[in-house]
Amino acid sequence: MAHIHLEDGSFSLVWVIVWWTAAIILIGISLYLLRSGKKTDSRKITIAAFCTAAAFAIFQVSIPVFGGVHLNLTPLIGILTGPAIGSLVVLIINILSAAIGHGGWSMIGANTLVNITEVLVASSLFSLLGKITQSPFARAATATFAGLVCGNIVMVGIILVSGVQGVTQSPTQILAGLSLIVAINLAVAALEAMVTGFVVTFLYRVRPDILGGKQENPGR
Amino acid sequence: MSATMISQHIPDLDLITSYAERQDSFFSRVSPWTKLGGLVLVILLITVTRNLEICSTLYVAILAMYYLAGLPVKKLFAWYSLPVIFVLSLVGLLAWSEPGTPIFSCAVTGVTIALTDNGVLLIFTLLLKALISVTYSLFFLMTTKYEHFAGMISRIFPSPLDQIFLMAYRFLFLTLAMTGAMLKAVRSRGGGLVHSTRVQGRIFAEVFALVFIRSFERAERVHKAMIARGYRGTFGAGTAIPRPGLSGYGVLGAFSLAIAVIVWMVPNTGGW
Amino acid sequence: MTVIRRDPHAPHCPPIDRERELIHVDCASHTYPDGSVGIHDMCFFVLKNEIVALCGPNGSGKSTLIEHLNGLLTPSEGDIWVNGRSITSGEQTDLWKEVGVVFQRSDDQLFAPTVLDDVMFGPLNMGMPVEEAKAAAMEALEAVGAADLVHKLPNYLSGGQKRLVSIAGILAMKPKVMALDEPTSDLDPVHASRIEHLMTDLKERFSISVVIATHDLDFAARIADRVCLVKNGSVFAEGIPAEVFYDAELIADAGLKVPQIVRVYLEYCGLHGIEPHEHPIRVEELLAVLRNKPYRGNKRNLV
Amino acid sequence: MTVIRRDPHAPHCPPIDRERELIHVDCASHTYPDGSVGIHDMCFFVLKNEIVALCGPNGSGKSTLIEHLNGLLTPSEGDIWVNGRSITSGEQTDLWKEVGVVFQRSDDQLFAPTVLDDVMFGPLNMGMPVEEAKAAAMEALEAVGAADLVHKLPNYLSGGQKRLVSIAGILAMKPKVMALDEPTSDLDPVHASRIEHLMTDLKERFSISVVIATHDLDFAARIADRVCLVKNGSVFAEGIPAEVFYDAELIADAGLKVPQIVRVYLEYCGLHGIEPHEHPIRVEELLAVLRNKPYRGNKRNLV
Ligand SMILES: Nc1ncnc2c1ncn2[C@@H]1O[C@H](COP(=O)(O)OP(=O)(O)OP(=O)(O)O)[C@@H](O)[C@H]1O
Ligand SMILES: Nc1ncnc2c1ncn2[C@@H]1O[C@H](COP(=O)(O)OP(=O)(O)OP(=O)(O)O)[C@@H](O)[C@H]1O
Ligand SMILES: [Mg+2]
Ligand SMILES: [Mg+2]
Repeated sequence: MAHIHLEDGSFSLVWVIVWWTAAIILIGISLYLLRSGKKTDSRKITIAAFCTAAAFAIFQVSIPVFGGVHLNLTPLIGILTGPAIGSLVVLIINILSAAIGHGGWSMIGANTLVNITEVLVASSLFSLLGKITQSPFARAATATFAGLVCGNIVMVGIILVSGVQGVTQSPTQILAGLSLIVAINLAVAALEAMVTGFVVTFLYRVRPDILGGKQENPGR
Repeated sequence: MSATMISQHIPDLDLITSYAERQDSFFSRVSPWTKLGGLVLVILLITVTRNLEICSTLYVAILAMYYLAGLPVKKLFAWYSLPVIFVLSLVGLLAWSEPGTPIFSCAVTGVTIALTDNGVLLIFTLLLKALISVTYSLFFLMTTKYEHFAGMISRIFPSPLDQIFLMAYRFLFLTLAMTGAMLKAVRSRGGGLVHSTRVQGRIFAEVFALVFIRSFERAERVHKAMIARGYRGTFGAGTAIPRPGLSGYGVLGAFSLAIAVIVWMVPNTGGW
Repeated sequence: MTVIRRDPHAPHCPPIDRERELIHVDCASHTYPDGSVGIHDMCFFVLKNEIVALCGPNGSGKSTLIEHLNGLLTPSEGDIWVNGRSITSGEQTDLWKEVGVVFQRSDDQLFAPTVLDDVMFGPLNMGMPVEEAKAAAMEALEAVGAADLVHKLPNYLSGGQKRLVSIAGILAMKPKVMALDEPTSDLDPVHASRIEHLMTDLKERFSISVVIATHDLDFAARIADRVCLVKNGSVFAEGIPAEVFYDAELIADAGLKVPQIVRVYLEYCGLHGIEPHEHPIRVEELLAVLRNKPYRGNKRNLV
Repeated sequence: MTVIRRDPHAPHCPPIDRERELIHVDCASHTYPDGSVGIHDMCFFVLKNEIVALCGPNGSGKSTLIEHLNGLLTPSEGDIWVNGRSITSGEQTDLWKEVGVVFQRSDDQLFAPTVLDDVMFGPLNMGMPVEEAKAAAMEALEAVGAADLVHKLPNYLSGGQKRLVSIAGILAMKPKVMALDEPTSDLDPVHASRIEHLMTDLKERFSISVVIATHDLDFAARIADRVCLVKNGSVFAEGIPAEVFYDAELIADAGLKVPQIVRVYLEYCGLHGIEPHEHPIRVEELLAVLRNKPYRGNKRNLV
């Protein structure tokens, strides 16, 4: 959910180019990793495509709490597909979102950076936590929340560094303004952590193989 | 009206695509590449300018194109709601205390903050820019055939990004329909109406988990079906995309020139 | 009784029997956002204690009509009355308690972690305490013959089992009307006949009216009290199966094919120079006719 | 010719006719990762130029067998020979060119942006240049009668149209064997009979052998040259439809139900004291029998 909900024209051209370049470099690294590793696994591609579609579809659902909340489930994508494919998936989701007006085209670079942070943090924390706790709920919820917190930090950082065109406030003033948004984002992040926790728990019961676990003949 | 919980304020992909397929206005016949070039230039222009007149003119022009193409204007305004909220929620916070003549002020825990004329102008300009981008994007989507988009995707993006993108584009319709159907099923048994946040969260988590699981299983089956026809990690969209004509290049060239002139002449541009 | 053909220009279809009428769809139309017509000038009713079959080709609007019956979709024109109250007025928020819908794909319907959770979902939403809901769920599962599945995960059930569980999920809420969308399309004959018995059971034991959308005319012929032929989004003719299925022109009009039994009987009559006025529509009935005496195994009057 | 029942303890099933045999499944077993048995000791063959129907209840292993035929799954035990080469040895990587599979759900099969792209996908993978692939695709679409859909989006097709397009996608690759999994389950009678004609066309015009998995025995009876009954993951009996469907015990054993035509005929014979040796299995045949002369409308010998 930690999305920069800035539309086109908010950043100046220099910063648009900077964030786009940074994102393209990260995507390039992901592509390189994917292509150099063995042969490209066509099954992974199909699954990534479906994750993209599923995440986008879920974003369209408005959950009737707090007057309607939309979830992005970016950390879940990280947990399910890993960092490399996850990065590609969030790029595509951002392009699709821009196409329907949710976030500007020039913001895709910055948004992708934020989402890649979430993907990276959530997926690595999720596998790290596997050594500490067995509870999929705890692992997923913690990883998700941490991922979203980091995403928020990156988001605030990006806005502070680039500034919003026309806003003449000092970084401190901007930070004060942003803190409110961060607070709201964190509340939603808590909800998203809970939902991701449930999703992963459910996945563990029904399709443990998706999460890299062993299928142990459940309830047949 | 439908009772599903798929949000009404989010552009409906089915609707967008069916417009793109059915429309046969002048704009539908313009080369998709020309329209893509136009998108890049529009975004460039609103990135470098802060001039209200230029933004207003551009907005009116794009809205006129949208209207002339026979696209649904009422729907467009409904779809504006989220972008507008995005702009207001962020810039609405930052626009306070801009230098200028205060229009409205209030005291929050001892600190007085004021909304000045410049602040209002800022909000207004950014809002306008957002609407320009949204309107042009939807105009682009709704006047360009799906097969042409597919062709552009397979030409622009490197593998395997293009593969994921192309398949995701097709699967989107399936997952949207699936999500919609599941939510309908929840609704038809009285779910999702009155409950605690916790219960609500759990029901939605279950539905979302299923969307992912089904998507996974679907992906596996689709992949099998592709393997059964010899898939080895590459497929492309075969449709030829109409190239821009002379007039297409002309329009793009003129637009670029205009941007150059604007950057050079008009104040409040070039926010380097 | 004869087949009633609906006048496509009639602006209204008044209720025919207010006493017995549970659902009355009065010239309702629904257009999907992308402009495709789901139903158009649809007139349809459901009486107490009957099994109605909606028969029509792919894309004729059967599923769309069914989603209107419990308010998942609302008509853009026309009106729908359930139990004497209009659903378009918006005051009807508990429609789901009265009309249960079993969707075309059971996969869409089962979302809870276990079968029991899923079947309990409706009763819990109706405000039953957990224990009571559990009892209702178990009862429903037993009624459909799937009590042994109670602790399984819906994901691991076969197609037929999923169908049974999704029917149980609706049955547990004890609605007045149950609408089932193509309940037998992917089932083998044994599972299908189990569902067939369940339908008649629902009517006889629980006094639930049943609406079934199907394009399997043989199936419709076996269980329906009344058949409505759907084409291009509206019911254009209806009647008892023995009449409807013997009207070859009507069936061809609907884009369907005459059931096998009917073909055999008609040819048989032609061959032996018999006047075809018996109208058997089920195998048992045909056999009874071949034996030259009316079949008495079921309670339906053969006109 | 009689019905052949397979000895469940036979360790092997040797090929019966090497010359004509396209596919030979030799006692293959497959267990899914979660431990459920897909097929077990399955013996099955497909000859040149024939239509084979796999009939069995839900979960009997029909789909699993079909996925073995073109190597999507490989048997954990036993062996499968296609065109005289073993698929388990791993040397057979272009199996998909010889055996085409149309899946149970056509939505799973249509993934490309447009119908043309989708039908061209197979030919392109076979190494055809684009123009040639396009021509092959158009030809296939014409053969199934869906040439007008060529520029549509798969998403906006009806169920029946999707099925036709997914068949075209396989047909365009001109395989030697085509396996279709429940091709008519969600289609209305008109669409279904179109597919039915297509099947016989495939055999007669293109000399493609066809394998069909179905639990619609009436459908199998109408088009199959040979019927294999599947239960618990193996073919336990097979024969020509006129024999298999007249073996009531066998059908009950398979967990299926005797087709309606058969029931009518048997009762009719019993009634008139006729020896039931004609074995009609299609409506036309039954009618011919009722007319007291053998039916000559099709080329099948009624034993
Ligand atoms: N979600 C939707 N969006 C747009 N159009 C739809 C949608 N659902 C159905 N339609 C269209 O509405 C019409 C009626 O469809 P419906 O699903 O009600 O038919 P049906 O009789 O149930 O067919 P089938 O036997 O194939 O299930 C069709 O033309 C279909 O294309
Ligand atoms: N992907 C899978 N994972 C685990 N078990 C499976 C899987 N697919 C099928 N099975 C199991 O294998 C057995 C055979 O299934 P299969 O799908 O081949 O049956 P079928 O004859 O095609 O049934 P239907 O008529 O319902 O399509 C069943 O017991 C089923 O539960
Ligand atoms: Mg339907
Ligand atoms: Mg199957």
